[in-house]
Amino acid sequence: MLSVFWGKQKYVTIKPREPSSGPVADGLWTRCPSCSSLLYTKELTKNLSVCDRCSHHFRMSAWDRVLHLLDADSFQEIDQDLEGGNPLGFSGYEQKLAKSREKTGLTEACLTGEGRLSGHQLVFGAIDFGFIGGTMGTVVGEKVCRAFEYALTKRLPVVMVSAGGGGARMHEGILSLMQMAKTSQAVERHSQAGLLYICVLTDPTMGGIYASFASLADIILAEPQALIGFAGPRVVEETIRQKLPSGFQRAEFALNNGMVDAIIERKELRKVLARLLLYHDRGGRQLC
Amino acid sequence: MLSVFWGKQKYVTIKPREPSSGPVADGLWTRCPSCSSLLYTKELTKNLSVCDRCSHHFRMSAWDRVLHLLDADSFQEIDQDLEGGNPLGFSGYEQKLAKSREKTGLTEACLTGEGRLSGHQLVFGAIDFGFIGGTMGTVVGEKVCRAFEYALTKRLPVVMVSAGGGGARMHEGILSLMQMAKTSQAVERHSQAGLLYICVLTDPTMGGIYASFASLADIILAEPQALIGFAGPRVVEETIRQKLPSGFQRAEFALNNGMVDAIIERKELRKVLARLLLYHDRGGRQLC
Amino acid sequence: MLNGVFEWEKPLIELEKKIEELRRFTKEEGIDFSAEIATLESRAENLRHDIYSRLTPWQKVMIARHPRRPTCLDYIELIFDDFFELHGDRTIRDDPAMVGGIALLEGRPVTVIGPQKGKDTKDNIARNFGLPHPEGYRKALRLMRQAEKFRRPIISLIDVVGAYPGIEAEQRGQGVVIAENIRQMSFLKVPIICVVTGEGGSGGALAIGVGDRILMLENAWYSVCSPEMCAQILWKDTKKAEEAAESLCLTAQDLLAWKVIDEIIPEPPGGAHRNHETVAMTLKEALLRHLQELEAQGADELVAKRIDRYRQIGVVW
Amino acid sequence: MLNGVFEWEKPLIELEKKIEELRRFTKEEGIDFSAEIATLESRAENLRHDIYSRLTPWQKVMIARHPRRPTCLDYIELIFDDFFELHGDRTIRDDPAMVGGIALLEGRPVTVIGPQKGKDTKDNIARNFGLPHPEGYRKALRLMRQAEKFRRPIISLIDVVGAYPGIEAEQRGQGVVIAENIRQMSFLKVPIICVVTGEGGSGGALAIGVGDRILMLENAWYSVCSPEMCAQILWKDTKKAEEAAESLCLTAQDLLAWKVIDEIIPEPPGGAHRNHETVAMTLKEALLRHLQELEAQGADELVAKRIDRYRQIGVVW
Ligand SMILES: [Zn+2]
Ligand SMILES: [Zn+2]
Repeated sequence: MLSVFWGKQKYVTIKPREPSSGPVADGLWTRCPSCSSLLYTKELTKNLSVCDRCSHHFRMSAWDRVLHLLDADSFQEIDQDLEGGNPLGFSGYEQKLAKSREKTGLTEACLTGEGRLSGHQLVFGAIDFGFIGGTMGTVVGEKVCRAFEYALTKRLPVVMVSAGGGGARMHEGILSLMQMAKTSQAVERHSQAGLLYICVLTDPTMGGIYASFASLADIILAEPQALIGFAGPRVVEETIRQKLPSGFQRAEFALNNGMVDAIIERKELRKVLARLLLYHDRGGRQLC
Repeated sequence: MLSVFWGKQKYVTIKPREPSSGPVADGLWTRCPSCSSLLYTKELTKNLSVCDRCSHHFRMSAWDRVLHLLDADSFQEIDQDLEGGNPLGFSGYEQKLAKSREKTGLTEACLTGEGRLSGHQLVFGAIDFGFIGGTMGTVVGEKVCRAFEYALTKRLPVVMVSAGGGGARMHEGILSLMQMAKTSQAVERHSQAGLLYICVLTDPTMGGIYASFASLADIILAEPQALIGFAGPRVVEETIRQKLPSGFQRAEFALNNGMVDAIIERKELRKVLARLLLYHDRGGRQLC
Repeated sequence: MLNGVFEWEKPLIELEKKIEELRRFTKEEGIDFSAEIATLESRAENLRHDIYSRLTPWQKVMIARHPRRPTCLDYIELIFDDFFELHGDRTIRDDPAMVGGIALLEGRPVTVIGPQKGKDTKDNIARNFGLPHPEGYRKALRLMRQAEKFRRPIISLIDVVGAYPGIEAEQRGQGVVIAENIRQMSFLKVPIICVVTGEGGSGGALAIGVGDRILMLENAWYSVCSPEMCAQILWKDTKKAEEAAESLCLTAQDLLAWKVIDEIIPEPPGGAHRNHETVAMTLKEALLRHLQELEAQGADELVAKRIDRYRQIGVVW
Repeated sequence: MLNGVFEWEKPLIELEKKIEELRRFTKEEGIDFSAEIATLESRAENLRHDIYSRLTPWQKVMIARHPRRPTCLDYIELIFDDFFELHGDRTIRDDPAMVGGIALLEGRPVTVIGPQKGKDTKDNIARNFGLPHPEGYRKALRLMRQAEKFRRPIISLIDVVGAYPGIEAEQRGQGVVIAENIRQMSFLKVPIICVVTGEGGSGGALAIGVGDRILMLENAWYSVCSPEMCAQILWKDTKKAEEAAESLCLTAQDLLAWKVIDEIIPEPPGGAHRNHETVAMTLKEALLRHLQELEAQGADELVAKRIDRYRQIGVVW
């Protein structure tokens, strides 16, 4: 029944550019916002964008996540041509989209595809913070949805790396909000088939992304110090009119509050994911 | 499969005595433990054992619950001949049982049967605090279980009035504990058939009774000021070595903490139960 | 807004006052002003139509927030024959910002849930201005699951600017509970009718807003977040809320065009707060009509159609 | 008890020390004591058998509480090839008094849960002396439901004197969460093996103790409550705990006779704390054996038999 939607799309179609890579900083040197060390950008990139002095985890682009986590040359992007417009006619939105496309080389804030992680076939998705703060508009919602539907059809596990700053994308109004329902339902249909979904919460995972598909994983991992929550810290501070406790909405806070299964350092992430995929490979084979 | 157990019982069989009635006090006058008023016992009984000065709800015997809540002459007791022994050979237990039987006219702490409430056919059960503190041993567990199984067979709703001070009955050790599993399972089998179960938490509902069938009702009502909890207040006080906040583990505390659907004064209880039964009668008829 | 009167309706209010005065004169002094009254009444009629048919999005937001606008419990009182409120999330707290229970709609049992704003300052503080904590959403979910067990339809009355953004709410997983509600509500095997009666803001509204029919009152608003928050996030200036309201396409008319909602429930001229009974009866009629349609469907069909409804949003525009 | 040595084993410990000394003499001084050593060893053997085959219930309670007795994480470390701990109840807190996660048992994935006592004072404070709050039980339930989704067997390692009796624990519904765990565990469609490894006290143990096989270590105890609490409730005197231990029939041998448990896992002489590896390997063998039997059954058969098992308790004795 759902397959009728696969062909039915009025998106403008463009080709994605060559993948960009490297951490947020462009220069030769990058200053660590946590310990203020001046880091040689090339070294930082080699170190998975983690400060080797204080272990601060810099944000990573969606393509860098693919390069870091998936087996070399195993990733096949899906739905790369999906591109949205400006449904509400929100002033300035088209320019914003154009700038983000140029900056990131992505058509939208979400990158999805099929690949392998330590030999385990899976569907992989990553949100790119560089694209309008990694917010979820209709195309991101649609791509997340299709990734889970693709995984359901091929009976594959899903690993998502989420980093959506503002959560839902304001510029698409109610249509953005509805993506929370759409993606949550896609996750649940995948889950009802007994398939595994692991989500890695990276800095930042907030609002509409946190309150939908990112929270509904079987296993939820988080990177150290990642900001995780529903309401933004500034909104909370203005509402309660008092200073926020230190560490508020950080991954460690979420772990203590029971919202996260484990905090994993980036350099361990690939190994941990491989272990978890292995556990579920065997279980699936033996009993299904 | 479960019917094999119905005939298989090695309980000693005795006939129950005539129902006793009246509030806990026996004399002509009863002092209210809450406002210290001296109340004429006959008047107190007529007032459903509620103090007319301060509204303190006295404990009620299981038979008085039947007289109060069910339509006149509609109650047919079931399993009244079930009686337990002293499986662990716990010293002094037989005498305790004998004394409780004499005092309450019941064979055990639980009274169950079929009856009508404002015309609604149902299975009704009540725990009698006067019988070893209304604790749950194997016979209480068995009777609760059979009540739910009886209701399942006849597709009837269940209303339970729980008042088990110590929760599980020490004197039957592990066998008492296992009644928590047995009764919880009986409740769930009844529930899976789409049938209604309402529990009225009366003073006191603690320990093993609270942590099993009493907590698993679709709708949980409580009498004002009833003590409701898992660990006894003295145990909590000794563990944390500080004074308990006033109102701790009272019905109002449970309501604020989200554990109870509503607190209902005794004089309203029959009417409220009738309304709730009505809601579910109609739903059942229209849609099942 | 002064004494519940908006700036833009002042000419009308003054006209109405004048008509009232002339009527009193006619009665008390015996002078006949009927011709003048007729003229003024026709002018008022035109003005009323003029004002209320051309409300800006921001004006609608204002009307949706009117302190005398009917609350969830008002609608429950006016629409249903009987209501028994059920409390608690069975986990941590009973949240007074969310109410729910079993009600009779023309004699048939339904489960009703909804955020509850206060009637006055004291009530508002007790009800946290109608901003639910995670336990409020958890209570709503518990009652919806109960409804599913007993095959009762669910009616969700939505009037919430957003889920409460506080420290404890974040600690107790506001995001997780919203996701969980959305997920479970999507697959409940009973008819669900959601009505945006006032404000519909963000995940805090959607957490009780996944259904088979989404109705919306004429002057309600529903969007990804409140205009204030949108202005704050995009332009770092809450004073640009009016501009944000324009940009967000948050009116019932907009949402009907997007097929995000199914029907607009008309309000009396001037807004629902002018006449609680009229809007409640209009809503009741709509509820009965949609319920009848939904109950003709099997549970599996219901769920499949519900999922498809959301699956479509954003695919075609 | 002094330095982890019980009063009643002192004669044996002294004898063992003497043998050790004679051995050293033989080695260091070259004097041959082999005949004396043989005599003493045979005497020690007899004494050991004498003491440990006739332990009183209270002595077993003491052994079950030995500070060096293996904890849940010790067993996990010794029995499984790999273990990934999962945290949190997704509601309010991660309870360090309850651990759980996915482990490999001879290469096959299982879900393991269990209360965790501390290894020293600091650890004990962090882990609340292994007394779980409601969120601990909720975490365990979450992991068990996850196991059900992925058809993983569940292994519950029970060592808990009871659910924590504190103000917040009561506020957050200790009773409700225990009932909910019992109810849901009863109907999970995967094999569940419960092992009482140390203490099994009250609803706090049963909340993770409903299963298809209930195993129990030789010196573990399991009852409706701790001997101390029984003495307190019945005789208002915790000093009568030893008497209560006698009355409660709480040993593995008693429970096997009642058919409440299925098998006793033997401990090395002197108790599990004397040799973690041995007891862990014995337990591992039993787990594998029972798992093989259970996995031959279909999910529905499994649940039906599980329910019948509890249905029988107390019907016939
Ligand atoms: Zn650094
Ligand atoms: Zn009184």
